[in-house]
Amino acid sequence: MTAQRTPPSASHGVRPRPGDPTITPALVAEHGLTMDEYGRLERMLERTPTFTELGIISALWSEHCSYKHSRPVLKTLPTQAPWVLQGPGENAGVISIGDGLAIAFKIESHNHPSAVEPYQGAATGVGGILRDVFTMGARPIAMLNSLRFGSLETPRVRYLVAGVVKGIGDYGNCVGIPTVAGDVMFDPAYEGNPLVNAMCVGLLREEELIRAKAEGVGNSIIAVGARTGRDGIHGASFASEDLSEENEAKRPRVQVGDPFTEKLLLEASLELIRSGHIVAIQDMGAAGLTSSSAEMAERGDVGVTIDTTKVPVRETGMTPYEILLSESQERMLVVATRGHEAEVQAILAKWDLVAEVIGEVIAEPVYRVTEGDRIVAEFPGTRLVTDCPQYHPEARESEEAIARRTRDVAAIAPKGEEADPAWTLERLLQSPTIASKHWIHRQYDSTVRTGTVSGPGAGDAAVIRIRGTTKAIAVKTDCNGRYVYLDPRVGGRIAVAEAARNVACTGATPRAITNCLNFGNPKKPEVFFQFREAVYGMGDACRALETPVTGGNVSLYNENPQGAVYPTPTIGMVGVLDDAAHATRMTFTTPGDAIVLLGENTDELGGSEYLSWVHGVVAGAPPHCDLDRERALIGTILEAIRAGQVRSAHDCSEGGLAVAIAESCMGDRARPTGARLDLTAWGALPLRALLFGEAQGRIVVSTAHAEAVLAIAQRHGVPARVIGQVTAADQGLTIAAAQGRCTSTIDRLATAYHEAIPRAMARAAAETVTETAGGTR
Amino acid sequence: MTRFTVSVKIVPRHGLLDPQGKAVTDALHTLGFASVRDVHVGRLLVIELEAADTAAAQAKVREMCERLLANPVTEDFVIAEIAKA
Amino acid sequence: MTRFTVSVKIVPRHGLLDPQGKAVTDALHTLGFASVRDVHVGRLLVIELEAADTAAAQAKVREMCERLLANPVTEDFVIAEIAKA
Amino acid sequence: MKVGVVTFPGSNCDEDALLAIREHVHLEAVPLWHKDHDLQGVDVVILPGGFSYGDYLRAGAIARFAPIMQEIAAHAKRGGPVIGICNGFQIACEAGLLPGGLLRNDHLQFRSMPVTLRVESTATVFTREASAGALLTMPIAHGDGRYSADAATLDRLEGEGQVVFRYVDATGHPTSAANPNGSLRNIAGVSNASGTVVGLMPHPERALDPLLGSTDGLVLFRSLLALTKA
Ligand SMILES: Nc1ncnc2c1ncn2[C@@H]1O[C@H](COP(=O)(O)OP(=O)(O)O)[C@@H](O)[C@H]1O
Ligand SMILES: [Mg+2]
Repeated sequence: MTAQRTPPSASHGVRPRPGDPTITPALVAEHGLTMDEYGRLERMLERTPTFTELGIISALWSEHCSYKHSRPVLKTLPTQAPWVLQGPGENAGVISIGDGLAIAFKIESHNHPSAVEPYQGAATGVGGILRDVFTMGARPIAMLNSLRFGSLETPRVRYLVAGVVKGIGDYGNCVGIPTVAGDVMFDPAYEGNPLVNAMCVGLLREEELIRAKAEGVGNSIIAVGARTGRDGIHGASFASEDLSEENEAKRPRVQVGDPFTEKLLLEASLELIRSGHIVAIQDMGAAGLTSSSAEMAERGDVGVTIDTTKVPVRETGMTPYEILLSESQERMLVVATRGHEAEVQAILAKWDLVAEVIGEVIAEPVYRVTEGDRIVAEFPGTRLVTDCPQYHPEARESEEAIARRTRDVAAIAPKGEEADPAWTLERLLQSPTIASKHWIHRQYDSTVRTGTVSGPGAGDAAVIRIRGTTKAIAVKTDCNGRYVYLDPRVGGRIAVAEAARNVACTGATPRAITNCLNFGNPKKPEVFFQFREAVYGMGDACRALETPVTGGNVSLYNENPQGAVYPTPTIGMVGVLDDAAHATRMTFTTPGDAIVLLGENTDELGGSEYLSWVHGVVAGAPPHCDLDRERALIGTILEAIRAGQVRSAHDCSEGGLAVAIAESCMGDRARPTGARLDLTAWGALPLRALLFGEAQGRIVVSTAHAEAVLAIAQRHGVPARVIGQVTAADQGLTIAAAQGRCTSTIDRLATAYHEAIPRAMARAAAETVTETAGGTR
Repeated sequence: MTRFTVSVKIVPRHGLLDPQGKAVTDALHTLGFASVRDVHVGRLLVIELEAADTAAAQAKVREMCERLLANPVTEDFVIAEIAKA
Repeated sequence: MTRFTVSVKIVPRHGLLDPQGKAVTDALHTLGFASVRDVHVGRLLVIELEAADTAAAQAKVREMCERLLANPVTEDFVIAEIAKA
Repeated sequence: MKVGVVTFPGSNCDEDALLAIREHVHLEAVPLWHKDHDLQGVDVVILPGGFSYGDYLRAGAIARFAPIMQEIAAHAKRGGPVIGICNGFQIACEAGLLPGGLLRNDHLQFRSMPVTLRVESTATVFTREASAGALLTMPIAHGDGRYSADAATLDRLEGEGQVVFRYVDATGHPTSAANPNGSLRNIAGVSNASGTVVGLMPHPERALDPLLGSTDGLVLFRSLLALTKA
């Protein structure tokens, strides 16, 4: 404690609440504030804070709200383009897609809550990101999810997978938003600390865009939606700590989601925004009422006053501290034009929801909380959130990462079985990271809203048509954390490049990204190094591909007792197709079509799924990522698709060329084809690098007009070659290479690919009953 | 070994949001059952098992609840009834 | 008026498949609880209400079950317990 | 002719149903609000999919008490056409407009996928333009779709031609592998005795546009056009 402190009652009329704990160093530490930070708080107030004030600041200065470790690095990301209507800083980013229409989108993590309670943790993650999008005035039209788990061989992981998937499905299905795409990877690095990132995409008319900016002195602040209970108090600070055993005891009470209320809130909010009675609206997300009110005040540069006795509560005897920090779900904060409160309440009542005036926008530049007549918290100024400490942590690459990256992986001897490359291919297709995610997404309603042109598993990205136009958007999440771990800068680039390539393979021009930066403890130099370099890498790619960053989320302290998870900057990419009829899928359709490879095969095995899954080795330099070439490749595929010359397009990612070809043959199990490939042109490459290496910048295309595709590629300066032909399924898959041959039946490949995850999860069904008492779904 | 029938009640943990209970309460009010104060919706499990005696049956079922049947984070359980079958 | 807590068990109508019961049985076996013969899973409703006396509370809850809480086509209900709160 | 689509709290396919009627069969379609007692003079009622009242307690259990349901029951009693899709089917069963009930899928999971249906009866208002035995592909998306009734009821339904759709495989056989939820006798849709009320779990309104992969749902809505001519 600093020396010259004035008792709170001496100034400002702020008095400690009877019954509240007194501030001690231990209490400060429990709130996750350092003594330096506490000193800053005292200087800001010019007195000792009250317990309520300590709680408020502990939430606002948590990483989750303040970005105190990450902001300077994030500032380096490109955020502008002519089509960007709203960049970072709002509930969600917004881009124009022409015709007066815009897309709002954002991704967010719910990693820690999902580790503790997978079903509710994932469900409430979906709820939160939905609110971020519809509070921009956008109607949600699609959901995505990006998941990382430990090895599917362990029962706990299977339990997590079952619960997370059911939680995501139940919530989105009930609200009626199709879940259309995502990505899932399994690696022991995520054991104990799964990543659950949810993305929402919404559609709005440009003029309906609304921002979460409190304005207009005298306007009313209204709490809307569900009542406030004692759920998840201090979730924001909790999300900013390691998930270690000591913290287990601090576990906040889990938040329970109510998608039914969310659906009502969605309809009511959109009606409210269109009514013209409100000037701002924001989700009460992490740190609930505290962060939503402080952020809205800061954006509008106005003061606010809130009376906690006016907040509709679910439980009796709640203190201001609890009401301010509760993370009860399905709540919103609205600023209504003075005199229009009754209209706001009427709209909410139509949807059977409550709306109570709890405060006011004031001219005086303060953030004030009262409990009836008693002032329980008061901060000077309007910059509570950004007036936080900023850190520039030390960054140093870990010796282990360097050692792994520089290991000569070519020296790893093939296993005996690999003499038959078909063995290796089938084995890779069974890797849960590569295998079909059908077991997951068949639990997601992907067709509600009748807009899904290409749903989960059908193409490299999902395609959603935009009604009333010929347009469609394509969306996808991606990130290979293993690459980022081995080389953060390259890995960051690849995450963006792969997401862009996936979107382009459907025929959409990549337009912008949102991102969710899942990293470990930033106070560790090796983690901060990963963070900084990965963000730089993302920035490189976003600039090169003209896909600016419109928002995102930082999730730090993703650690388990073994250390940090792989650095995982998940990218959520949005692209636009001018003509939905061009939407292209990944599977071969027509025997006789030529198979063209766009891009070049290389001798790069580093960081591959092959090394990890077949040899248990995570090492080597991840593949090169030449952004100019990626850009040219995207130009090529888009031109070829728009010219009507492409029957299918699928990028090469985990598992390399052989896996991409196999997926194109039997990804659609109901309509399989075969293929005959000749790769003898790459006689100099080791067979396993040719088949399973993960060289970037490659797309497998099937076409009836190979010459036309080759000509387009040549114009863009992209290497391209006919490598084979689509055949009937009963012809199987044959790949001839200079150093060997790979032949298999489509049935064997399909069994390996489609049944790996269902088989593993059948074990989960016999281990866990992920039913919750409340759930009837 | 004797055959026992053990009933277990599993209910949402007190203080957690119980949206289902709330929906049922509201529906009952709409139907005119104004005297209803609150409703909680949980699960009832009836387990038939072999055990040496009542105490053993109870101990087994308690273990099942802790390991599998109830979610320790969101639910409370009560072993409500043990009867010889 | 007195406050009562009434528990209602709602179970799948006899003869209909109880997939939850089967799933729980299988899971218990996998976890090594070999002595489990069978499990039935039903819904448990705990209703808090005001009533003049036990008989009135019971009658009210019976009416609720018939009108809303149980589906006569697929479910059976039993009023299991009535306690003064 | 005018078609009404009910919005219950938690309905989420109401908009899809309205668009289906307006854009694909070019009839007038109006939303009906659950709290109203006004059918706005509609000739046909659609109970759309979704999660009315969050599916809490039982799918459809609470929705059947909505004020509008009294009017819909009266409309059905007068012989007015009603179709319940997915959650609408569940509501219609709960309300006693259709026999049987829909229970949790036997595998306990939500299922979203295309299914193949065989038309079992063309003696309903919604299938008269279809041919008996025709195979239709459309999506399902539900967690509680296991059609159940006692054996006597099932026999009666079969005997009276009230089984309207069955889940079948690509060759038209009602195998257990083709049954996505454990429905008894692979029943995907049923009707009342007069064929004026139909319920089905699959979503015909999601199978109207070639861009979305199937137009097989059209026949249900086109069948309504015969009403206009009659
Ligand atoms: N969690 C998920 N939810 C929905 N769809 C998913 C999920 N995971 C993967 N998918 C879908 O499966 C397909 C393959 O995904 P992925 O293996 O990530 O492709 P790629 O390797 O081209 O990035 C895509 O259509 C993707 O949208
Ligand atoms: Mg992938």
